[in-house]
Amino acid sequence: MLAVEDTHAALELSSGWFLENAWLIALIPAIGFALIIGFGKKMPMKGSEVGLASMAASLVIATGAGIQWMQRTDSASHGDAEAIGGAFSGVRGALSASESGQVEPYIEPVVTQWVWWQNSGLEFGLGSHIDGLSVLLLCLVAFISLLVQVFSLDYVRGDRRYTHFFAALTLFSSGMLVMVMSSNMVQLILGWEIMGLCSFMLIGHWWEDAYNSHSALKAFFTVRVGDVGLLVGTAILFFGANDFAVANLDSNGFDIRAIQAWALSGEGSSWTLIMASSALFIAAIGKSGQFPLHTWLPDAMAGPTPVSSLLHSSTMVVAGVFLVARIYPVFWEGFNIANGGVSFIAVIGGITIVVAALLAFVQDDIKKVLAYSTVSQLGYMMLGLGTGAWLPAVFHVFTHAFFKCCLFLAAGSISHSGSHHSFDMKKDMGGLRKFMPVTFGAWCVSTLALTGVIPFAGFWSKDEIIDNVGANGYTFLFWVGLVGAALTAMYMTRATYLTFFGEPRGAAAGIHHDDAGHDEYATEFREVVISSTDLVAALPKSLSAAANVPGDDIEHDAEGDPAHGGHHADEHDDHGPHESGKLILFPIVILAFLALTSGFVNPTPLAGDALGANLGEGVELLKKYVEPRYEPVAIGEAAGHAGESIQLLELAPLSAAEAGADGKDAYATGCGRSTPEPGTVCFFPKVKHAVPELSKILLSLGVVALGYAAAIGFCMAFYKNKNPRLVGLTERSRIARGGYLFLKNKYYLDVLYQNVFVYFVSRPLAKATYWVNQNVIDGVVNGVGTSGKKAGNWVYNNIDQKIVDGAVNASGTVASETGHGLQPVQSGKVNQYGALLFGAATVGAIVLVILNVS
Amino acid sequence: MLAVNFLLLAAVLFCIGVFGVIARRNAVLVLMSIELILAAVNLNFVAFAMMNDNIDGQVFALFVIAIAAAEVGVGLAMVLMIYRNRKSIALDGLSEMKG
Amino acid sequence: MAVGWTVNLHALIAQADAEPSVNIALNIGFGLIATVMIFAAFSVVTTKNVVHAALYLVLVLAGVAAQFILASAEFLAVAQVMVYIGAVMVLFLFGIMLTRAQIGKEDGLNNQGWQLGIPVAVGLFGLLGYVVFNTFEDDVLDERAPFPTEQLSDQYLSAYLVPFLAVSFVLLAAAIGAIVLARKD
Amino acid sequence: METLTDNNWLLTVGAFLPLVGALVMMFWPKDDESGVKTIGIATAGATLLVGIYTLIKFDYGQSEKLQFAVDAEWIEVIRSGYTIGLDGISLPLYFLSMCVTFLVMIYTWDNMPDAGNPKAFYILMLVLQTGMAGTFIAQDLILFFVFFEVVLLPMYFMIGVWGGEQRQYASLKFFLYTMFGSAFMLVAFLALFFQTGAESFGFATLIDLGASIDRDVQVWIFAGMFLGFAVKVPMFPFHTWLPDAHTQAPTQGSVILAAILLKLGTYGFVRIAIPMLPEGAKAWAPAIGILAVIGIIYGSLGCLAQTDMKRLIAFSSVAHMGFVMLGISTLTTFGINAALFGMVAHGLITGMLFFVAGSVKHRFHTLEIRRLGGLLIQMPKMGWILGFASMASLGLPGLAGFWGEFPAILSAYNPNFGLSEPLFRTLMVIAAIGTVLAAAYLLWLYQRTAFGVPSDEFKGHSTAEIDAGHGADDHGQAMAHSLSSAANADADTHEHEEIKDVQLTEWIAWTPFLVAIVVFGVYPQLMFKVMDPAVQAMVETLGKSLG
Repeated sequence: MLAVEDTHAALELSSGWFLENAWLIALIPAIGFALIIGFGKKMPMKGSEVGLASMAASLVIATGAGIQWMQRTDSASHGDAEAIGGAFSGVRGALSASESGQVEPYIEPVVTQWVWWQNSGLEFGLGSHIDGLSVLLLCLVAFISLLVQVFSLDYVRGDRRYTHFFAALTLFSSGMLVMVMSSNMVQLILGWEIMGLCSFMLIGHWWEDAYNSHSALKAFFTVRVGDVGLLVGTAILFFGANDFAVANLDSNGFDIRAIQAWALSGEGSSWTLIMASSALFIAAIGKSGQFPLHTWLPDAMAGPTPVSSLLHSSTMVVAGVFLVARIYPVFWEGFNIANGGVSFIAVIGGITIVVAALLAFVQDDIKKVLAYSTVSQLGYMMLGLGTGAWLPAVFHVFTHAFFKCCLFLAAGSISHSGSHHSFDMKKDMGGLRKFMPVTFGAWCVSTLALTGVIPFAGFWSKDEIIDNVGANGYTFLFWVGLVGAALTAMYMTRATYLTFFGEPRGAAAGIHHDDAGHDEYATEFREVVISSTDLVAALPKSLSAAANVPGDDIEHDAEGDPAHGGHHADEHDDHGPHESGKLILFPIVILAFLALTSGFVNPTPLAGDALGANLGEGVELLKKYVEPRYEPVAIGEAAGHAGESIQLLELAPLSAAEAGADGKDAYATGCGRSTPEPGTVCFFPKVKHAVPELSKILLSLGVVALGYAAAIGFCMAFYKNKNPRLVGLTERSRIARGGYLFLKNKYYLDVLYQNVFVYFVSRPLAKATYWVNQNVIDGVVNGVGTSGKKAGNWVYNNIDQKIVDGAVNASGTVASETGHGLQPVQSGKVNQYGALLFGAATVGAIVLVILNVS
Repeated sequence: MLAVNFLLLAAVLFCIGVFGVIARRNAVLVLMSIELILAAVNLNFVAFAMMNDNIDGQVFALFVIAIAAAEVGVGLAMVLMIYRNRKSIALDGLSEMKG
Repeated sequence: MAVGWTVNLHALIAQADAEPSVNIALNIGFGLIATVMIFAAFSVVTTKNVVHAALYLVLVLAGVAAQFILASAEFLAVAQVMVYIGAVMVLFLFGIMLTRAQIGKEDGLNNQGWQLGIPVAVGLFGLLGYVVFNTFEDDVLDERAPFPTEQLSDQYLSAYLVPFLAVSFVLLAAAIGAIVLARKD
Repeated sequence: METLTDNNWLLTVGAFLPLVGALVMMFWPKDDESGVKTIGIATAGATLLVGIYTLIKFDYGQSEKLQFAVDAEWIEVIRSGYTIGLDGISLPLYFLSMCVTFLVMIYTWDNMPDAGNPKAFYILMLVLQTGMAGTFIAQDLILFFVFFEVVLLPMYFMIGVWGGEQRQYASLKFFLYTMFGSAFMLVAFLALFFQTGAESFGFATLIDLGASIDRDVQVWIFAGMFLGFAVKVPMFPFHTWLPDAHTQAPTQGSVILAAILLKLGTYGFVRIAIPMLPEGAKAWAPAIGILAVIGIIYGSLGCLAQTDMKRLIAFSSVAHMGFVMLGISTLTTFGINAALFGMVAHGLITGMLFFVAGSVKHRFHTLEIRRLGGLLIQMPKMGWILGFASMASLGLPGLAGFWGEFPAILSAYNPNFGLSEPLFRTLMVIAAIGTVLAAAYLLWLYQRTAFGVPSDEFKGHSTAEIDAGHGADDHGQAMAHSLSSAANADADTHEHEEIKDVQLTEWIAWTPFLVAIVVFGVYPQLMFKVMDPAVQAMVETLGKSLG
C-alpha cells in the first residue's frame, strides 16, 4: 500500500544502505516507545533496556549513514572511477572542474519518502532527507540520548514512574530524529510537536506537585505560542513555493529542497519571503528560548535532571536553530543576509546572549544557571545564522551539545550524591571538589569548553562565530559576542566557585533539611502565576500534597528527588557527600572527553598554526562534509533524473568564471547572490567564510581571560573574604538593589505574560464572552422561545378551544366569539403591546422592502 | 450638510426609544422612552422642512411638542394615581386591561 | 443661549454661502452633538437609576434643540427648550419624587423578557437605516437663513388655524384631566 | 456525473436494517433487558458488517463517482425519487455513523443511564442510526430532508428522557432550534426546485441547473440553507443549543451528537448548498469564514470560562467545527478536504472525550473541574486516555485532529475563485491563534483533573490508588490506607464506592476510537485518498460556473 517513490540522487553519487534506510533511525525509537508503554512494566529492567537498545540501534545506523555520506561526498569531489557509472559524462565535467579546484558540485541529499497524505491531487511525502546537516545532528542526537539514558538508569532508579520516564525519553529522542531527517515541512512540524508533547510529559514528570505541572504547562504553552508562527510560515512557504516546485522539481511546496530552491530562485516576492521568514523565526524563538519567549526554559528545570540535559543539549531547544539552518535560503533571502542586512535573527540572537547571561548571575539554583547559559549559547547560534555564519553556528550546535550535556549531568551527579537532592548552590553546596573529584574534573573541562578557552571545543565553534560575525561586517554584534563571552566566563566561575570551592554548606556538610525543597518551591509559587487556574486554589493543593497519598513519595518529589520514596533514599541519608556510581560517571567522563576534543573536527587552520600544530584546509571536516555546496544544479538533476545530468557541463564555465575572480568579488555572484541561470536551481546560498586572523583570536581569548580574572577576584572577595565593601551592597546601594531585583524577577517578563496576558484572556475576556453567550445570544433565544410559547398557548386555549366550543354551541354569535378569541391578546402588559406593535411593524415593513428590492 | 445625518440620528433615537418602551418596567421610564421617540419624530419633521424648503414641517413639529406636553402631563398624572392605589408603578403588575 | 448660537451660526452660513458644498464646521458640530445625544439616549434606557435617566433625557432634549438650530429652526429650538426642559422635565422629576422612586440604584427596572427588545430595535434600525440610505442618499440640506418666525405664525393663524385651536383645547383638557386624576380626595 | 449501480442493494440494507431490528425489539418483552440489549447490539453489529462489506466493495479507483446508486420512484406527485448513492465524500461519514452506533450500544451494556428502560433506549438508537445513514446516502433533496428530520426526534427523546437535571429545557431548545433552521432549509429547497424548474429533486439535476439561477436569487436561497445547516453545525451565533444539549444529554447522546449529528450540517454545506448554488456560496463565503473564525476564538474563550468538564468539551466542539467551516468557506479543494477529514477526526476525538467525561461522571458523580483532580492516581488508565484524547483534540500531529486543523488553516492562505485574500489571510492568522487557545483550555483541563492529587472527598477510594500504596515501599502507610478507605466505604454514601479504573465494556467500546485516532493520524492518506478525487470533481464543477 505504501507506494515507494524513491527520489534519491542521481546514481553517479555513491549511495548506500544506511543512507537509503536512514528513516529507521527515527522509527526504531518510536517502536521502542510503543514497546515500553505496552510491556515495559513486565520487563526485567522495567523497560529501560528497550530504550537503551533502540537508542543504540539508531546510533549505529546514524553512524553508518554518516560514514556513507562522507564516501558520497568524496565520490563527488574526488570522483572515484567505480563510483561513477561511465555513462554520466556530467560528472566528468564536474570532476574535471573540481580537480582544477574550481567547481565542487552540489551533493544531492539522499531522499527516501513515501506518500503520506494527498490533497487536491498533490501527494505529500513522509521520509528521510539525508545530507550533511541532518547526518551530523542524527549522530549527535542518538549519541547524547544514549548517554543520557545510561545516566538515567541509576539516577532515576526507584522512581515511581521509572517506565514512563524511559518511554517519554525515547519518544522525545525519536521526535527530534524525525524532525532532523524530515524531508518536508509537515514532517518537521510532526517532530516539532512530538517534542513539545514529550517535554510536557517529562517536565511534568512529578505531576503530583502543582509547581511541576504548571512548569510543564508553561513550557508547552509558550512553545505553542511560537508555533502559530510555524503554521503561518509553513502556509506562506507552501503556497509560495508550490507552483515553482511542481513546475521545476516535480515535488510540492512542503518539500524542503523545493523551498530552498524556490527561495534562491528569485521567483518569490520579497514580501512573501520576509513574511515567511519572520513567521518561522517566531516559531524558532519559542522553541529555542530566544529573548522574549525564553521564560519557559528555566521553569523546565522542574523536570528530572536527565531531561534537562537532553532538552538543553541536543534536542528541543536546538530544534529552533535547526529549523533556521535547514531552510536557510528562506531566511537568507528574506532578511537579505547576503548584503549584510541587519536581520531580525541576528538582533534577537545578540539580545538573547547578553540578557540571558546577565540572568545567570543571580541564580542560586545550579540548574538554572546552566539553563540561562544555554539560552545565551543559543543566542550565539542564532547570531551566527543571522549574520551568514551558517557553518560556525551548526558547529556550535555540535560542540555545545557535548559540554552542556556534560555540565547538566555533572549537576545531576552533584545533587544525586553530593548535596542530598538539592540544587541550591548557596544552601547545600560548596567545597565538593574534595568529595567528588571526577565530577569536579568533568565540570571544569566543560566549563572551560563553554567559556571558549583554547583548545577546548567551545573555543573553535564560538570563536568562529564571533570571528565571522565581525568579518561579515556586523561590528557591533561582534562586540556583543565578545561581551557575552566575558559574561559567560564570569557566571560559570561564580557557579564553579559556589559549588566546588569554599566551605561545605548545608547538605554538602552532611546537614539534612528536607524542607529545603519545600520553601524553594514555596518561593517559586510566588513567581509562577498558574496559567488560568487560580493561584489560591493551587497553592493549598500542592502544599497539602505532603498529607496526601502516597504522601511519602510526594514529599520527596517536591524536592525534585527521583530516588526518594524508597529504600534508595536511605542509602544517601546516612553519610554525607560522596562520588557517584559508575553508571553516572561513565557518561560524564565520555562527554568531558568530547568537550575537550570535539572542537578538532573543524578547527580554524590559522588557530591551529597558532597552536604550533600544522593544520591545513583539510582538517575542516564539517566545512567539507556538512556545509552544502553552493553550486547551481541543472533542474533535471534536482528532480533526480540521472539522464539530464549532462547539463552539469554547461555549468562548468559559469562557475569557472566566478571562481576566476577571488577575494570579495568571488561572493559578488553565484547562488544567493544573483538569481541562478535559467534551467538551473540553487539549494544553498554562497556563504562567506572569514579568513581567520591571529589578532582576533587573541582578542577573544584575552576577553575571556579578563572575565575569568574579574570573576575569580570577585568570588574571592565576596564569598571567601566577605569583603565588607561588596557584601550587602544590594542593601546599601539603591541602584545595585534595583538591578538585582530587576534580574531576580527575570525582567518581569513572567509577570507580564502570566499576570497580564494569560490572566486577561483566561479571566475577564473568557468570562465576558461567556456572559455575552448566556445573556445576550441565549437571552434572545430564550426571549423568542418564551414569547413563542405564550403565543402558542393562547392560540391553543383560545382560537383552538374557543372555536371548537363555538362549533359546539353554535348559538353564540360569531362576533362575541371572535371577541373572546381575541381578548387574551390583551395581556394588559404595555410592554408586550409595544413589542408586538413594533415587531409586527418592522417585520411587515421589511417584507415590503424586500418585495420592492427583488 | 446631508439630510441622511439627521434622518439616521432620528432613526437611532427612535429605535432606542422603542427598545426602552419594550424593555422598561417602570412606568416613568416608559414615558421617557416615548419622549425619545417623539423627539426623533420632530427631528425628522424639521429635517424634511429644511430639505424641501417648506415650513409646514416645523409647524407639525410644534404640534408634536404641544401634544407631547399634554401626553406627559396626563401620563404622569395616571402614573401617580396608579401609584397611590397599588404602591407600585411596575407595569407588568397592571393587567386589569386583560380581557 | 439660543440667540448666541444663531448669531455665530449666521456667521458660519455667511461664509459658507460662497460654496454650496458640505460645510465642515456644521458637520462637526452636528457629529459632536449627535454622539452626545445617542450616548445619553442609550443611558436613558439602560441606567439603573430613575433620576439619572431623567437627567440624561434632559441631555437628549437639549441636543435636539441644538440640532433644530443647525436645521435653522430657531423658534422650534426655543420652544423645545422651554417646553421640554422647562416644563416636561419638571413634571417628570415630580412624578419620580411623588412615586417615591428610591434615589440611587434600583433593580427590577426591566422586564424579564427584556432581551426581546434587542432584536426588535436592531431590526427596526436596520430597516430604517436601509430605507433612509436608499432614498435620501445624496440629498444635501443647503444652508439657508433660518425661517423667519413670522412665517411660522402666519401659517398657524391662516392655514393651520383649526388644528391650532384643536391643540389648544387638547392642552386645556390635558391640564384639567391631569388635575382631576392626580387630585387626592 | 455518471454512476455505478452494481450491487446497489447494499446501501438500502445498510440504512434500513436497524429499523428491522427496532421492529423486532418492539415485540420483545420489556423486562428482558439483556435480551433487548443483545438484539440491539446484534442489529447494529449486522449493520456494521454490511458497512464493512460496502467498504470492501467500494471502488476506490473512481471514488468521485456515485456508487451503489439506486434511482427508484418514490413520491411521483412531488417528483421526488428514492435516489441514493455513495461517493468519496459520504463514505467515511456513512461508515463512521455505523461504527459509532455499534460502539455506543456496547458501551450502554454496562452504563445504562439512570432512567432505565433499555428497550426504548436501544430502539431510539437504532432509529437514529437509520436517520444518520440515510442522510449520508440520500441523493434527493426531499429524501435528504426526511432523513435529516428523522434524526431529530430520537435525539430529542434521548435528551428529554435520559438527560440530566434541565433535560426538558435542553431537549426542547435543541428541537425547536433545529426545527427553526430546517424550516428555512425546506423553503430554500422548494425555492431552488421551482427556480430551476427541474424535473426532479435529484442532486445531480439540481447541481446542473442550479448554477443557471440569477445571482441575487441564489444568494437568498443560500441564506435559507445556511440557516438550516449552520444551526446544525453549529456556527457561531446559532450555537447556544449545543452546550445545553451536550451537558444534559446522556453520555451516549453526547457521543452520537458530537460524532455524527453535527456533521450533518457541514455535510449539507459540502453536498448541497455549495455545489447547487455556486454564486450564492461565493457571495456567502466571506461571511461563513468570518463566523467560523469568530466561532473558533469564541468557543475557546467559552471553554476557558467553564467549570464543568462536559460543558467545556461541548464548547470545544464549537471551536473545532469552526475550523471545519473555515476550510469549507475557502471553497478550495484543499480546504474542503481538510473539512471532511476534520469532521471524522472531530467525531472520533470529541466522541472519545465525551465517553471519558461520562465515565468520570459515573464514578465521581460530578464533573466540577474544581472537585476533580489526581485522576492519574486514582484511575491511571482513564487518566492516560483523557490525556491522549485532549492531545489529539488540540491538534497534535501524528493524531487525527491535526489533519483537520492544519490543512484548513493552510487553505485559508489563498481562497478560491477570487475571494478576498487579505480577509482570509487575516482569518488564517486568527485561526492559528485559536490553536494556542485550544492548547490552553485542554491542557488546563487535563492539568486540573488528571494531575495533582485527589481532593479529600474522593481520596483513597480507588483500587489503583491502594495498589500504588502497596507498590511504594511504605507498607504501613498502604495498610493504613486500605483500612481507612474501607472504613470510609462503610461509613459514607454512594459517593465513596470503590472508584474502579476502565472497565471491560469501556475498553471494547473505546479501543476502536483510540486506534482509529492513531491510525488516521499516522497515515492520513487512508482517508484523503478516498475523499480527494470526489472533492476535486466537486470543485471543478464549481469552477465551471464561477470561472
